[in-house]
Amino acid sequence: MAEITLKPTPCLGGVDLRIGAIHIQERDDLALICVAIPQEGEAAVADALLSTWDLPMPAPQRVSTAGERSALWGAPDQVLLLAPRVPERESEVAAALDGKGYVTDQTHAWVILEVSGPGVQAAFERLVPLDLDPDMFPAGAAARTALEHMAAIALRLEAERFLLLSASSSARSFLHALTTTLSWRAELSPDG
Amino acid sequence: MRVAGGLIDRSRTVKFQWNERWMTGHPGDTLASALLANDIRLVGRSFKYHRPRGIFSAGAEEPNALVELGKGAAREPNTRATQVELTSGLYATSQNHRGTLGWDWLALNDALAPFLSAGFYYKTFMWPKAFWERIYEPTIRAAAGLGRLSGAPDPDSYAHGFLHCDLLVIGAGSAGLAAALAGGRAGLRVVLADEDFQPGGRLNAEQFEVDDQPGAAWAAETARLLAEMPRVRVMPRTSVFGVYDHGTYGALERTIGGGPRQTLWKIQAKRALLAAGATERSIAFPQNDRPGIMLAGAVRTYLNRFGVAPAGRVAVLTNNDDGLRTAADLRARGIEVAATIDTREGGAVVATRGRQGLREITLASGKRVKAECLAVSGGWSPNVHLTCHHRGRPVWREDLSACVPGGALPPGLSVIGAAAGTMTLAATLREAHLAASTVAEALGATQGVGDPPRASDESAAITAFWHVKGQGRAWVDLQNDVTTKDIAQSHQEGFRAVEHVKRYTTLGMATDQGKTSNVLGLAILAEVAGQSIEQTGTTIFRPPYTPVAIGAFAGRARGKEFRPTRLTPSHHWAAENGADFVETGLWLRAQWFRRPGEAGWRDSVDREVRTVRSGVGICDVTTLGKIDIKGRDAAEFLDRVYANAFLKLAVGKTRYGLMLREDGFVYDDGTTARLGEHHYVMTTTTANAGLVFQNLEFARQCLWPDLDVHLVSVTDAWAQFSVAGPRSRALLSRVVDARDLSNEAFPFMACTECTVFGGTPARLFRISFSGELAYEIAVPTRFGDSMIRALMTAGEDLEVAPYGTEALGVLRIEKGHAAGNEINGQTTARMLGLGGMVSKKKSAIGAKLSEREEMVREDGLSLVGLRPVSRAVTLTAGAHFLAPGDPADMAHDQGWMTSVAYSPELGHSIGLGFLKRGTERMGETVRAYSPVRGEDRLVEVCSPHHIDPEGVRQRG
Amino acid sequence: MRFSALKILREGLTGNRGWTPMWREPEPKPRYKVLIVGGGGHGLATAYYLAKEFGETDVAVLEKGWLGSGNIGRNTTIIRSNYLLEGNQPFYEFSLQLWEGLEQDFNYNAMVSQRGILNLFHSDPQRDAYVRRGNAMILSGADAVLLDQGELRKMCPFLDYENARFPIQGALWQPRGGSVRHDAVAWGYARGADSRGVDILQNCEVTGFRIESGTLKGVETSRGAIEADKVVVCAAGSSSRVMALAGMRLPIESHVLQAFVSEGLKPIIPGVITFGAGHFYVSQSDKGGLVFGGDIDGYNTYAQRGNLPVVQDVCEGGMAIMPMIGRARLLRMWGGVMDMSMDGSPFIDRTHIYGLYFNGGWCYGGFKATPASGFCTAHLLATDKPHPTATQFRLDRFRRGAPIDEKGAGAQANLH
Amino acid sequence: MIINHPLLGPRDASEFVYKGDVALIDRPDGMETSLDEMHDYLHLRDNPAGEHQELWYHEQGDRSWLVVTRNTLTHEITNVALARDVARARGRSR
Ligand SMILES: Cc1cc2nc3c(=O)[nH]c(=O)nc-3n(C[C@H](O)[C@H](O)[C@H](O)COP(=O)(O)OP(=O)(O)OC[C@H]3O[C@@H](n4cnc5c(N)ncnc54)[C@H](O)[C@@H]3O)c2cc1C
Ligand SMILES: NC(=O)c1ccc[n+]([C@@H]2O[C@H](COP(=O)([O-])OP(=O)(O)OC[C@H]3O[C@@H](n4cnc5c(N)ncnc54)[C@H](O)[C@@H]3O)[C@@H](O)[C@H]2O)c1
Ligand SMILES: Cc1cc2nc3c(=O)[nH]c(=O)nc-3n(C[C@H](O)[C@H](O)[C@H](O)COP(=O)(O)O)c2cc1C
Ligand SMILES: [Zn+2]
Repeated sequence: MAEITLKPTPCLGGVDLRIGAIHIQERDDLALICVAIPQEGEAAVADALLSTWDLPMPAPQRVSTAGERSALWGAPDQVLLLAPRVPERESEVAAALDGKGYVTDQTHAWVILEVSGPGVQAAFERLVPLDLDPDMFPAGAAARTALEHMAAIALRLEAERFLLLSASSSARSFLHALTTTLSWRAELSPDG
Repeated sequence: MRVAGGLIDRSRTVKFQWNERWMTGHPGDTLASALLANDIRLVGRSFKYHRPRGIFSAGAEEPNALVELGKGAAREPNTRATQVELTSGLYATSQNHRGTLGWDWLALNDALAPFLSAGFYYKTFMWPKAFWERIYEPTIRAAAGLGRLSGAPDPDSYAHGFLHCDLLVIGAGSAGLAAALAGGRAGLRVVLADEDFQPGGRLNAEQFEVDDQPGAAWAAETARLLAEMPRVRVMPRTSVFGVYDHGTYGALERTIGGGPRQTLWKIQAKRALLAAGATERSIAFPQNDRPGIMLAGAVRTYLNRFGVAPAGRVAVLTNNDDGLRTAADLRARGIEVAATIDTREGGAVVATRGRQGLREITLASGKRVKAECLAVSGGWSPNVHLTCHHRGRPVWREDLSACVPGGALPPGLSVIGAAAGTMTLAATLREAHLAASTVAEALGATQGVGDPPRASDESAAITAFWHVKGQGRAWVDLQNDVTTKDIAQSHQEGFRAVEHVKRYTTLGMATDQGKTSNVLGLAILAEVAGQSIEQTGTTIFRPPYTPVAIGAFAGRARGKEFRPTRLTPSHHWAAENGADFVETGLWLRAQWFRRPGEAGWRDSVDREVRTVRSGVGICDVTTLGKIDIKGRDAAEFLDRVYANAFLKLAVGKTRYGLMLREDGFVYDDGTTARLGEHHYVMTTTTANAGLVFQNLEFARQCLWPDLDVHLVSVTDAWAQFSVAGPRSRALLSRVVDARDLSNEAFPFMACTECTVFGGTPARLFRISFSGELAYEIAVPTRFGDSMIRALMTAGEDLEVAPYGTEALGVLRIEKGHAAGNEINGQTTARMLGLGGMVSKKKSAIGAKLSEREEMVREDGLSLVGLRPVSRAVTLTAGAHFLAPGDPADMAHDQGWMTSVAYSPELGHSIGLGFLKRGTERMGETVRAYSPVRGEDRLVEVCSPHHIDPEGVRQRG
Repeated sequence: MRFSALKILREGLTGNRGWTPMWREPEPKPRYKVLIVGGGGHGLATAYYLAKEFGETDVAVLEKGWLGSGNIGRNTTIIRSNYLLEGNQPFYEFSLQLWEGLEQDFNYNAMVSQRGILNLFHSDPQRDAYVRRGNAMILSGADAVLLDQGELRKMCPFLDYENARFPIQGALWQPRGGSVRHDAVAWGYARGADSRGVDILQNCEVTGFRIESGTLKGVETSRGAIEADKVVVCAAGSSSRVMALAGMRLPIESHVLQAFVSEGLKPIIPGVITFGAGHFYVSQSDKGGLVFGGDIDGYNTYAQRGNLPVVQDVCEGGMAIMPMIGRARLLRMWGGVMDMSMDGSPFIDRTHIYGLYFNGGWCYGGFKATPASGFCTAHLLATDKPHPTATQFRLDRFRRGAPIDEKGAGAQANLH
Repeated sequence: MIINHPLLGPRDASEFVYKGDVALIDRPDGMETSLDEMHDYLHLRDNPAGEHQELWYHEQGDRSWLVVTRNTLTHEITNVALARDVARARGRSR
């Protein structure tokens, strides 16, 4: 069956749309790799991340970034690495860690949307339960939460630019929640 | 009628309909002020006696002027006209009358009032017994109730929102505005919410001055200043309805100009100041409920804020100085004040006339005075409601004749202004300013707060006066028609605790929650009981402060969006290929795939089953929970959470695992595969995926915190397909790259990581739910759609076909595999015939308690197969088993049918079930009795493994 | 005083001056044969049946607040006997039968309204489970009807058949189920017990037990010590607190259940409707309010109040099946403290302390049980044997491995 | 209700799942455990009116189990800790 090769389909077909002043774009170019930190292995993992990619271990609810790679705090014994998607990403990370952490590719468990434009933070008041005040949640902050009964990770790239991650299986419902929120915002405040 | 002045925009006219009549008002009007401007006095009917009623107040406390707003599906019953912002085209009708508003047949109740006193219904309607449901109750119900729901789905949308602030100020009257201003200047994040569309509170209703400006102008100016502060958010039309734990406040915003109809905000506030003002109350005197009898403060509101006089001739009845201001303000506008009756000078009203609108009052002296409006002030009750939402009780203050916040307030909440019992303006402004400054200081704000606004204190002296004794009924609760006599009778019958009085008389239980009547009722009860108001106590306030639409609480979680929908990776392909979908938990799964020419679902399912039994079929099984388990101690961990042994599972092997709850009942089952030295992947049932994960986390963090084991849920990461049937190996050999799939090289229960179709990573398991030679193959989710298409292409000549959940069910029932119908949380391993799997050599979760005496009884239930004695008969699930000849009752119940299917291979209906001593009863005939379905069948007990009992096929 | 239409007529004509107190307000006596701790539904019903059925009138009910202030006064009033398991079903059917004759029995109109209860189902497995349950009901003498979607539509045209996330396929209907005016139940039992000589002592909190070598001698209360031969604790949400005074730990946690009532509406909902794919059940009160509820908040509490997430969850459930209620307004929300047991089923049993009995673990379903619970508790007190319909409500059932777990949720109180 | 997560700060309780008394950490492991011990561990509760230490799982967050000290009469929370630390402090290990 050499003639068949499998092609990946973006969870939301690579959605790219504007609602009012706000832009939603599926980021199907990113990989998400979970690194579990063994008991008493935090220093070793931190070391590996730093020496291989210059990535400091992120503090809780924060993202550390080096070049095109970022590390998100996931749990007390877990870091999530976000990097451009290439097929060998998981093995690259595994090689870098060389057994110091347990590596699991989570790319396909999540859909990633980038949401940007004036008024995003205000629009998110009707969607995201987190306190997104820039003092509390500056660029480089990331947190897991739930919205409209769906698990989500919100990551702030800039003042008005966020990544939202949610489960790939319910990506459509997630997008629906997001677009409704943004259209309300557009109706209530057309200029963002 | 309109008089000069007010905050309405007279340059524009707004047209609206009242009871099908077009009328006009102005922007800035409420429906109530516009009705009064149009000289409408009769607006509604009371609950019990259907007494004619008019507008009584000018705010949230309104008991009488409830209307149906809008028409068709948008009809909104019980809407307080006093809070409805007048908009162009607004459509409102009166409610709760049979016949017209003016001629209501149910007003007959009023004539029967002596027989309808408090609690009369508890003492009658008992004979004849059968009449209650058939006659009495339907009659009572039809008469009761207020407005009508449309019966159609609410056409609007509602949002939920989340706000976080340092300081929440509830109410934007003088107190709230001054507090928000100080907080805003200090640099705090402030939310200022007011349920009115116009900030200012009483300042808009009075002729006071602040900072040498008219109060209303100061309020408007201050609101504008606040709106310009970047960290302050001014929220008009937003009522804070409830105080929940740890600084969470519920607030409802009515949005205008687009977006959702309403937004339900959860406000998380470090501190809150309640500046909710006070509510005026009435005085009980005979026939005090007529249209035209209004609160004195409301009369001022209509006059000063809306430029409306409720009538041309107004009398004033008051027990305090505030009421006297009504007379003064009326006179200032040239309205005739027919009488000013001050109870402190011995004045009283002893009778009134005018059935559909007040015409005349009789004074204590016997003098009759013509008046179309009587403005009554019995004093003001601070709006303490929100301070009681944590079940605190207010305290009585004799000097104010009012309850003020007391006891333990919700943490973080303080009270200012009239809500705190500070009844005069200058004092309120100072108090508010100080309170906000204190908050700012406590939260570490460093900017200055400025000076408090200046004003002078008005006089607010009061001497309690509650009711005028005399002939005729004197109303306390206008909406629910509770009179002073009802309260007395309640006491007489032993209902003496204030909460008993409430429940027996329904005092304060109407849509206004007794905002104007509770304190009056208490005072009357105290008098009847011969005790102080303090001893009498109050009933408890509960959220919401004002009623909130159910739709708003639900937000957008309705219709198809009630819960998220999870789609399998092959969903689109399945939809293109004739699938019907079924909800399994949050997932939508293909139930079967229709093909042209198939008459019904059974045809499709039978075909799919046959395909798996004789060829090869594919089913998307992504929905099963998948958990990657990694770590040095992963094996040890698994051995503790599964009842059967897991320590010795070799790399490349898969094992069926039985998971018990700690109480020894079966929790979940699935397979766990060992993909590497420290790497396992566990599958769970679709339904329990989340719960199992949670329990495993509990075990890992709380029970054995030092085991090195890590869990990652990968359910959504892998698209997993079952490839089942004798030709499955042939198909997969074309799919999997460079791997020998022969029985020797890749035997039953083998597993491996591999690649497919020239390089896509995959996981392959040789496991079987159908009992056939079968595999499950997983690829990363985004490849799932491509994968199903590729599998179908690759297997075309093998006549591969997809199968759905229904065929999956048939296959497993034929094989006697337990699933959700059998593993329902009440099942032991023994019942499933898996008792032997529970290892006695370790103390795995659930092992110990699975040994309890009643769970190991010899005569317990066990899983059996069933087939109809008469093979043509169809079995249905849920039937109970009875021994033939036994009576059909609980005492002779012997179990039940859990699952059924039509077996295309056997050509008849088959079932699984739990039967007492089942395993010993093979070949026996029992009754499968299902009276709710009208069925009674004879079935033969057999092995649950209807097909291939030795399991030869899956190993082949 | 006997209540009747005639009596009302007479009183109405004479200014309603002749009504007398429904119960006395006696001082506690130093000693009673039987003390009942808790003046809620179960305590009062126990007193009533002790006096009426077993001739025992040397009884006092000790209530720490005003009678009926506990869960009897704050529940959503649903009665039904649509249980599945043999430990439960006959008991609840017995209770339903007692409801059916209650008003005539105690001459008080508690408005037992058998307008039916519908349990909606949304999937085939759920239908099968309801068939099994319906059959169990019929086997124990109750009534049950399986409705398909068409039949259900006729009864409830307003349900969301077209657009529901979890399609409404049909319902299990118990026509004899319904609702009752909850407060009136407490009042009716209190009046019936009082008139037979039982002392109802309000504002009388039990603060301790007198136990001598394993035998109960009496109780301490906020109104003084009282001696007794037998004491039964019917303290519902306070069960653990009261039994702790006797040194006992129970398989019970206290949790809050919230309930809600809307503003009054003209009749729109027949009987009781229960959502099968979310947490929501509703009926309409005689006054017109939609009385509804859902799941417990889920954390231990004695606070009689809950939080917003559950309010939202319940309203979501309501909107999911009947989107017409979107514009009905929620008028009041409150909470009651539930005695959640480890299997969701109750206890009516002796304890290891001679003379001390326990009635509790009713979770959110004890209102419907009130008559039978009172009857069976009275039976146990009077005969020292469990009533035939209540033989499995034993405190040792977990030790023996015989939980009565209708939901199959296992030994975690907040999952029932 | 707001739970002040020791690592993540204040979070709404709706992100969490409740389990019950912290004593559920003290599972009697080992083969010599008696049925009665296991029964009591699993079924009996102090169920106090007042301070209660209880287990919450941050399902919509970092999946940590927490031990929350909360008053069951007022809902006041006085302490929140990672359950893993509490478990270790209570002597649990492997
Ligand atoms: C919101 C809600 C909805 C419900 N819905 C339903 C329903 O629809 N159907 C249904 O069947 N059930 C329902 N229930 C459950 C039902 O209300 C209870 O199971 C039942 O009322 C409990 O029995 P009771 O009436 O005796 O309890 P309670 O009325 O709570 O009586 C216990 C009494 O004991 C008193 N007490 C406590 N401690 C002491 C002490 N130390 N000394 C003296 N007295 C003490 C209390 O003050 C209280 O009055 C609901 C409960 C709630 C809270
Ligand atoms: N003499 C008296 O007896 C008397 C009585 C009442 C008020 N007053 C006058 O009013 C001044 C007090 O002003 P104040 O600011 O305290 O009260 P206020 O009545 O002026 O303002 C209260 C505001 O709170 C709003 N509100 C109430 N509950 C709310 C809720 N739950 N959510 C949102 N908004 C809510 C109201 O809509 C109103 O605008 C006094 O100083 C006095 O001048 C006098
Ligand atoms: C079946 C039922 C119907 C109710 N109807 C109303 C009502 O119409 N109006 C109202 O104010 N409260 C109503 N309530 C709520 C009570 O006022 C009260 O909140 C509840 O009994 C709990 O008591 P508590 O709030 O005093 O703690 C109702 C309660 C129940 C149980
Ligand atoms: Zn929601």
